[in-house]
Amino acid sequence: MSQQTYRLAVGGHIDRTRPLSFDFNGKRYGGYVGDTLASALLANGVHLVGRSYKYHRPRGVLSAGSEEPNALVQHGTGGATDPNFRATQVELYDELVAASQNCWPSVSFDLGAVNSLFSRVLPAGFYYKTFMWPKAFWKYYEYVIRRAAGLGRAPDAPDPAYYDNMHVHCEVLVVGGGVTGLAAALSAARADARVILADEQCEFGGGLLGAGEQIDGMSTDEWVAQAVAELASMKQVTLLPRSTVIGYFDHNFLTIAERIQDHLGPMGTPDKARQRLWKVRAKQVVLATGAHERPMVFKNNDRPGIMLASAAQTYVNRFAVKPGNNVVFFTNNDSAYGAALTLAEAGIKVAAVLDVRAQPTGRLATKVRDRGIEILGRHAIAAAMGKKRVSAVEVMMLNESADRLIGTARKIACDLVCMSAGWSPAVHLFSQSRGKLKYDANRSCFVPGDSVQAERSAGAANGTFSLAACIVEGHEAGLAAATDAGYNKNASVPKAPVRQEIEEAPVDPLWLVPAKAGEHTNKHFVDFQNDVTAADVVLAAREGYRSVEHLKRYTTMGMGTDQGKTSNVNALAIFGQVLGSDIPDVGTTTFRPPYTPVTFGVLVGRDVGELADPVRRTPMHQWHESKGAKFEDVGQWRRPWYYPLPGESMQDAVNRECLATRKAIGILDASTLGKIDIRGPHAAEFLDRIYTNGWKKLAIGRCRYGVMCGEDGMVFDDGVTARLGENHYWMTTTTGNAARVLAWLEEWLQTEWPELKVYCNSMTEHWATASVAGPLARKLVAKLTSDIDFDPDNFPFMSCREGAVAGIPARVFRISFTGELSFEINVRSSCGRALWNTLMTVGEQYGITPFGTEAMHVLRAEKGFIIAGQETDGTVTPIDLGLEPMVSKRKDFIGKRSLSRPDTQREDRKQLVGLLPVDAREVLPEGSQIVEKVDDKPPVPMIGHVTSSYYSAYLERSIALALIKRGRSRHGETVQVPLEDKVVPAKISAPQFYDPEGVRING
Amino acid sequence: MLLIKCPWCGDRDEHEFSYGGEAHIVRPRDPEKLTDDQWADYLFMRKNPKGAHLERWVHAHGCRRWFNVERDTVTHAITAVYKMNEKPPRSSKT
Amino acid sequence: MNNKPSKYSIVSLVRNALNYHQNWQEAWRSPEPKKEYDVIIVGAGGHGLATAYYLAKEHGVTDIAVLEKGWLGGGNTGRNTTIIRSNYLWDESAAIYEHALKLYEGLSQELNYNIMLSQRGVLNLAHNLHDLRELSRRVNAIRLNGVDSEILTTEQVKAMVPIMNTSPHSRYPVLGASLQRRGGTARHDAVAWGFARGADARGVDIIQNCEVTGIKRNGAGVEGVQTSRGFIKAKKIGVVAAGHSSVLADMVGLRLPIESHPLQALVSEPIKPVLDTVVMSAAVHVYVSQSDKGELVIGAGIDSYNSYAQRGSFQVVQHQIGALLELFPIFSRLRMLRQWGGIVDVCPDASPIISKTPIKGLYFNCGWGTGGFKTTPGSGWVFAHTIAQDRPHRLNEPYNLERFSTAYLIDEHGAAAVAH
Amino acid sequence: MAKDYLRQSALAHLHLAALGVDDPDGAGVVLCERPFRGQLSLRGNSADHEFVEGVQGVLGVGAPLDPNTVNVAGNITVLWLGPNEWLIVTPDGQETELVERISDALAGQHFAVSDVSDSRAIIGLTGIHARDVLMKGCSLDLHPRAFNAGSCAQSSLARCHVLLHQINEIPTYDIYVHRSFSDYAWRWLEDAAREYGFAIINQSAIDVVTQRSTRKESPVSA
Ligand SMILES: Cc1cc2nc3c(=O)[nH]c(=O)nc-3n(C[C@H](O)[C@H](O)[C@H](O)COP(=O)(O)OP(=O)(O)OC[C@H]3O[C@@H](n4cnc5c(N)ncnc54)[C@H](O)[C@@H]3O)c2cc1C
Ligand SMILES: NC(=O)c1ccc[n+]([C@@H]2O[C@H](COP(=O)([O-])OP(=O)(O)OC[C@H]3O[C@@H](n4cnc5c(N)ncnc54)[C@H](O)[C@@H]3O)[C@@H](O)[C@H]2O)c1
Ligand SMILES: Cc1cc2nc3c(=O)[nH]c(=O)nc-3n(C[C@H](O)[C@H](O)[C@H](O)COP(=O)(O)O)c2cc1C
Ligand SMILES: [Zn+2]
Repeated sequence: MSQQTYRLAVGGHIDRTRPLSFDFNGKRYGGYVGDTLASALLANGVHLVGRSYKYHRPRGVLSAGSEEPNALVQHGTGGATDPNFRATQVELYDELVAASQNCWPSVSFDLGAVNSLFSRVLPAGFYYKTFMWPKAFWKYYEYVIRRAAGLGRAPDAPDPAYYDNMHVHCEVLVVGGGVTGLAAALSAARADARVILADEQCEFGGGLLGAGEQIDGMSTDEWVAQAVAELASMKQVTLLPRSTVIGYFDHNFLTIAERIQDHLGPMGTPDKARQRLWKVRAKQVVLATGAHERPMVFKNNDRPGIMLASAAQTYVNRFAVKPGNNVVFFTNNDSAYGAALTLAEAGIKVAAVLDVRAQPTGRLATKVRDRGIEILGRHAIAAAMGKKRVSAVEVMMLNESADRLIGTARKIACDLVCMSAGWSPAVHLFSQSRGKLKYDANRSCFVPGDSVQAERSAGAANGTFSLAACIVEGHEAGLAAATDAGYNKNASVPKAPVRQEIEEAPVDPLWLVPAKAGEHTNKHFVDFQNDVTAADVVLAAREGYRSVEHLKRYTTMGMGTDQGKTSNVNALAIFGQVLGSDIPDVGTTTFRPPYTPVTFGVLVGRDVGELADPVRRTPMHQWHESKGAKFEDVGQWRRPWYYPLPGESMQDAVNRECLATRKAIGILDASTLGKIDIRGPHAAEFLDRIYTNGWKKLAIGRCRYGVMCGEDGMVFDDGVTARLGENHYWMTTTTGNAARVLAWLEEWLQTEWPELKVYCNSMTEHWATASVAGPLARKLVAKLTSDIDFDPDNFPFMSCREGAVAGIPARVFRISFTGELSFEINVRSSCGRALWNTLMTVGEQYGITPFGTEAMHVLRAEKGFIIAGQETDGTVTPIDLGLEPMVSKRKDFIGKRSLSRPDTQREDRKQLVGLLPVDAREVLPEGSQIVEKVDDKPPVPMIGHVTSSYYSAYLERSIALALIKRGRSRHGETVQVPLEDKVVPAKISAPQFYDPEGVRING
Repeated sequence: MLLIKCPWCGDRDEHEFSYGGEAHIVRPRDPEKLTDDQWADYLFMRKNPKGAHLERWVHAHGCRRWFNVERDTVTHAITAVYKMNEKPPRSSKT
Repeated sequence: MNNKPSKYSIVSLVRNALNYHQNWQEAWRSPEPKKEYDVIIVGAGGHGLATAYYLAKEHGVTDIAVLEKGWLGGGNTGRNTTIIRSNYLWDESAAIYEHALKLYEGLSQELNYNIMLSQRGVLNLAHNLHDLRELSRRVNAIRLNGVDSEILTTEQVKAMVPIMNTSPHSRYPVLGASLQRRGGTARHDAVAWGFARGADARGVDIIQNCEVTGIKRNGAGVEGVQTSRGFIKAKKIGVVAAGHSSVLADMVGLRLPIESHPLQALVSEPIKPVLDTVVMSAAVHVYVSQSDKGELVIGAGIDSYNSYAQRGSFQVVQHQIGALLELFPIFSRLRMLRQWGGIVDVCPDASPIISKTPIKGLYFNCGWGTGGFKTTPGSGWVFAHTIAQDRPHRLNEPYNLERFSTAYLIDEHGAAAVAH
Repeated sequence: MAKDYLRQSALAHLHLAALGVDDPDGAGVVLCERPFRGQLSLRGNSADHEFVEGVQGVLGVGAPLDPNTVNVAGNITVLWLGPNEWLIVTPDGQETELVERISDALAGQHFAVSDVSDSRAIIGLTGIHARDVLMKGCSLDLHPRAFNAGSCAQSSLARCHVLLHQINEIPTYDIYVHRSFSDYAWRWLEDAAREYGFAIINQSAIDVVTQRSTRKESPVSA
């Protein structure tokens, strides 16, 4: 195992008593609990971590946080591997395995790097300009391009982890647990508001963790510990470390992705979720998300060993790692001087500090100077040397206006370059909340403008960079948020902490280090991950892509996994320079969720596998299962499709089920049908308006079939409705439409006809329904019933009775969907299974046979009964279906007016017919199209299609229902049905094939 | 996800509700008397404004009541909620 | 005026590389608007730009301005899931979508701009018997209309997309699929940019950051448009404003059967290729393909409410990703990189309006809703014809405004459910 | 009323009785089915005195008029479902008679009362993490500052519609879920409860256990 030669002897937040070992690119290394993969690699002197997307340039660690564009790794193995993990965010655990990605055969020797040789022919958008000839070759070009696509690899097996979701409400959500966020949370919580504090890092403290300053005479570590302890002691506070607020949506709805077990690796507990998504509805939000340091844009600024100044400081202070031995700083603001001091104190040689500003005057700069470190005013790095690790920098003077390098170049050897081009507040969530940014020219950054939602930004996220001011602003924001949420209006903000404020000199932006005379900016990287250079930005502007959004899409700037956190502002500033526009006029691209990428798994939570979507079960479901039924999905219901006996094919089973029903008794679980109880003095009037036919004259105890349309006149649902009392009806609907029909009725009642006194209640779930059909059905039910008179005259077709069936109170309807004598027996759901059992046991002597939806479909098709959604598709009127007699002329009903529009009156509309293949053994596939004659050349005019088609065992032939243009006037004609391999002639007929006179209905 | 104030149940998440489109489209009294164009107007033509929109929602997974909402279609800000039999807020043009 | 652009090719790339790409010309100019044009096209989305291009190319009309309130291609054209196919049910649809696909097949060469048309096949999955029946109805109709389409069994689907969960025990079992092999994707931005460059080269003025705020009428006809950059006269005005169509119609007191809804999409982080076919499931509202850059491009359903916000709500995405993981369990650990939304103009029959209006010289092309990227060239082609000739082409005749009164609707809901 | 042996609860197929314990020692979440209660749907105009008084007369307690509240009198519980809609819960077997008594009392008025006893399964949920389990699938604010013993609400839990009734401050909830969804709801609850350790309790023991427990705030739902 390699030694951690770059580990400092003391300090840091790592736990030296808990050493860990891990594997990177097949090599073993050591680290400690508290390390990230990045800090551990740096501790081992590993700077080359990955390769860039397009040119495969060697890349190292740029940052210490979630803004990292370069150090992306493939983490883990097998089904639990993760592509594109940022090494700077991966917490080290024992036996962690990671590898560089997008390189082959290895990160050190990567063949893809040949692209780099061609980089000059591959500027932004090159692919739009080539690969067009010869035309047929594009697919080969694309094949090659695709092989080069992507960064890491997807897992090749299902995810072993599970995920969780959690809804939560709070008065104040504080995003970011740096000093600002901690202060805000304290103030809000002290006012008794329910507070959630979320931070994406494993510890609270934010920038303070790397800073090493003093607050109120305490070390920053002590200050943080005290704040966290107080928050933890308050029960109205929820602390969420390792939790990234990823999205800020409408009406203060925010999502937080918590990484519960990622840092434990495979050692996590299987009973706990890997990650959890918090769905927060916050009354108020405080955004204390800090700021991102910007890189400098100079030649070869992407070499491993070149990093952000604050990151280097964090590696020293928080991780006790020396990122190098000999460092050159390059800055345009004072914050880098703090880092320089930290590094110097850690024993790292600071070779020089280059400052864009002529005379750095801040107190920190003075301190650095006092240590005898060379500060070079108005200097810049002209280029970095070294390939897989920076080895030196070439330093030159900037002219007065900083648009030219002048003087002679001086070479300074180094193994680390720390850069700081100023800070960009993390305004992502503010922007997602729809807030508009404003540009602050003094601080050279975009800051939040006016709030649109109940939200406020504070601290570095608000462009406030001094520690003392951050604390004050945090407290104020927290208290104001609590107050606005209705909590403790007279609490006060603690007085400003005592801390010697460090005067800072203003930042002087230098967006692009000019190329040396005769050179170009095509190695000046702006977007590291997508290899976008300053030259690409210039090219986009030259070619007319003058909107920042065009710039983004043409160059792919900001479209990588980091979404340009460190690069966007640099890019648009350079773009502005080329176009001669001010930065605020150039504007930013749109900030979109998520703040950092988030697993699909956590978005979905536990709604996977058997919980992906409910499966609705009837009270008899288990019986069907135990009999080996095959099921079909109908909406969320799972209904028995057919019940194969051992050795039976589907067709065998369906034939048997159909014949049994026609000849003896079949039994169907009809519990899924919608049942709606309709009551009130205006119930009949209401039904008159809903259905196409009339309802007022229906006698009590009788049933009627009805069809309902949408206002467009198209059939929407159908079913039988019974009149149970003077003001009491019982409507049935199709299985799939049960909820929609109830909602439809309520909508009309509540919104359009509030004067109608009607109440509708769903009874679907209260009742279980067994439908027994067949010539022997009466025998069976009569046998099980003593208090209903089954005599056909006393219990005629289309009527209903109440009584006890098999000892269970029941509502029995004599209606029929099969054409046979049939009774629908409804009992309370809890008794459904008992009823079914009894019917099966007692029915055995009559040959009772359970049948599924397939047999039901055959039986009703033999009768020409339609199924809404099969014979109809939203373009079919009741008249098309031949139901004209049911369409009232006397009253209005929903959709009536639509039936007299020119197109619904057209003579050649498609109408429902029967279709009999000339070859009686030929079962037409449903969905077949029907033509007059088959031409050899398309398009072939189609006159209709097959809606239902089966083999009818009873009729010993195939039958079908179809919608055919002018069909009703064409009975007897022959049409053609072209199939894949042949054309089947079929004869149009009336859509009733079985018992057209309806005798069988009486048994 | 919107937060909608049901006039009865108070603030609830959008997913408890179903949307019913533009409000105050009154079904014509005597449809048979309308021309095809007038009927098409009732059936299909919608204001679809950019800005304040009067619309209907139903608290489908709650109290099952329909009610009206004034919502800005650009910002999604809800500026009024009123029951079916109540008048729209005066600020909005109907 | 003709702006002869530099020809794009590998040769020109190499030549330009020698001088560090200093000599490339603008792909399109950014001219100041003139006071008057023969034709004004409102909306520089793909459809508007294609309309201008074909007006110039096919009809010799070159005095055209395309006015765009933002940046060209920034509407739905710049935010769609790029799925292209022509497997629609009704004859009218098959004709126009197939016409568009054919134009697409030669578009890179025609525009001298590589739109990266990738005909890698589009699968539409069936998860229940009802789906299967509808699928076969569609495939049969499509084939009789002369468009390629076939039905695949579950096993064939598995062979084509091995990473799909085709287990019969899945919550959404795959019972079969239809496949259009000529379907696929194209680079959305390139389609807009290629048409813009082509139109510009033929003299069309594309004027960005120019919002139309009013349409001035002149008796029974039009006189011009009020814009954020002043009044511009025009003899004819073609409105191709997608989600904003109602707003434009309102300017002349027209009412449209259009409602604007948010439609979302999202991408994953880029990964090495794992999915070489476009997979769509209308039943569970998932549409997914993998781009040539490596990200998975995933489409969602629309939000139910009207909106001009260009963003949708979180639960829609959540729901759709749930279905995605049921179909592709190995995607669980992949990560969403970015989600966004567009404003789609939804028509009651899920078919477009490409029509004259009661106002002379005013034409509307809208209602493409969730699925108009695939017709960009076809739509521009017929709309150019309609404007130039003041009468529809045979292909767009059925797509008139009157159909809402006559009820001659072209109901593509089945094809569209939310179709891309 | 059918004989008891003819009846089956919604979750009978899960054989919960065989899995149930009397003392769910240490479990953070405790679940049971509460089978067989009378449930009536009542519709009527709450602005109408005659209706309100008629109901009060029969039940001995008024139908709650405040949204999302519950009135309890003796063994009758009335839950608010909507401004003209309530669910009356009675001991098993009393529903038929109660329908008749209400119908008689309100005769002549516009109202609707129906026996819907088997429409909804009832799942009892308690334990110090009970609220956390619900929060995983329900967007209501269930914190004691917003939802208490005596509160009820219709909402969704994961992918099904539920009626929640908080019984006491432990908290204990009755979750009413449509019968056909109850299998899904139960499996979902078990899955959501797994990280807290859960036990299935015998339905006879749940009231004893909940009375014994002292009130403890769980960490997440604070
Ligand atoms: C998320 C999503 C996924 C989609 N997926 C697919 C898919 O996979 N396949 C498919 O075929 N289709 C898809 N679509 C639909 C497709 O994107 C659109 O139908 C198509 O792009 C519309 O093109 P367009 O040119 O008409 O509209 P747009 O590109 O929206 O152009 C309209 C332009 O008009 C401008 N405009 C509006 N008002 C004014 C005004 N007053 N003045 C000046 N300019 C104005 C707008 O700024 C805009 O640029 C998808 C859509 C979305 C949102
Ligand atoms: N001298 C300078 O120019 C300068 C510049 C910047 C910051 N600073 C210093 O940094 C500190 C700023 O304090 P602060 O608290 O405002 O910021 P901070 O950077 O200390 O804390 C912000 C925290 O927010 C977290 N965060 C960001 N986005 C998040 C998200 N979406 N979800 C969850 N967590 C997220 C980060 O992990 C971080 O911990 C002060 O000490 C200040 O002096 C100085
Ligand atoms: C097909 C397609 C692929 C995309 N790929 C990426 C991508 O790789 N990275 C990225 O950041 N955005 C990607 N986007 C999203 C765009 O960044 C952007 O969100 C989208 O064009 C909408 O614009 P807006 O977010 O600026 O409103 C893609 C968009 C589309 C349509
Ligand atoms: Zn409500």
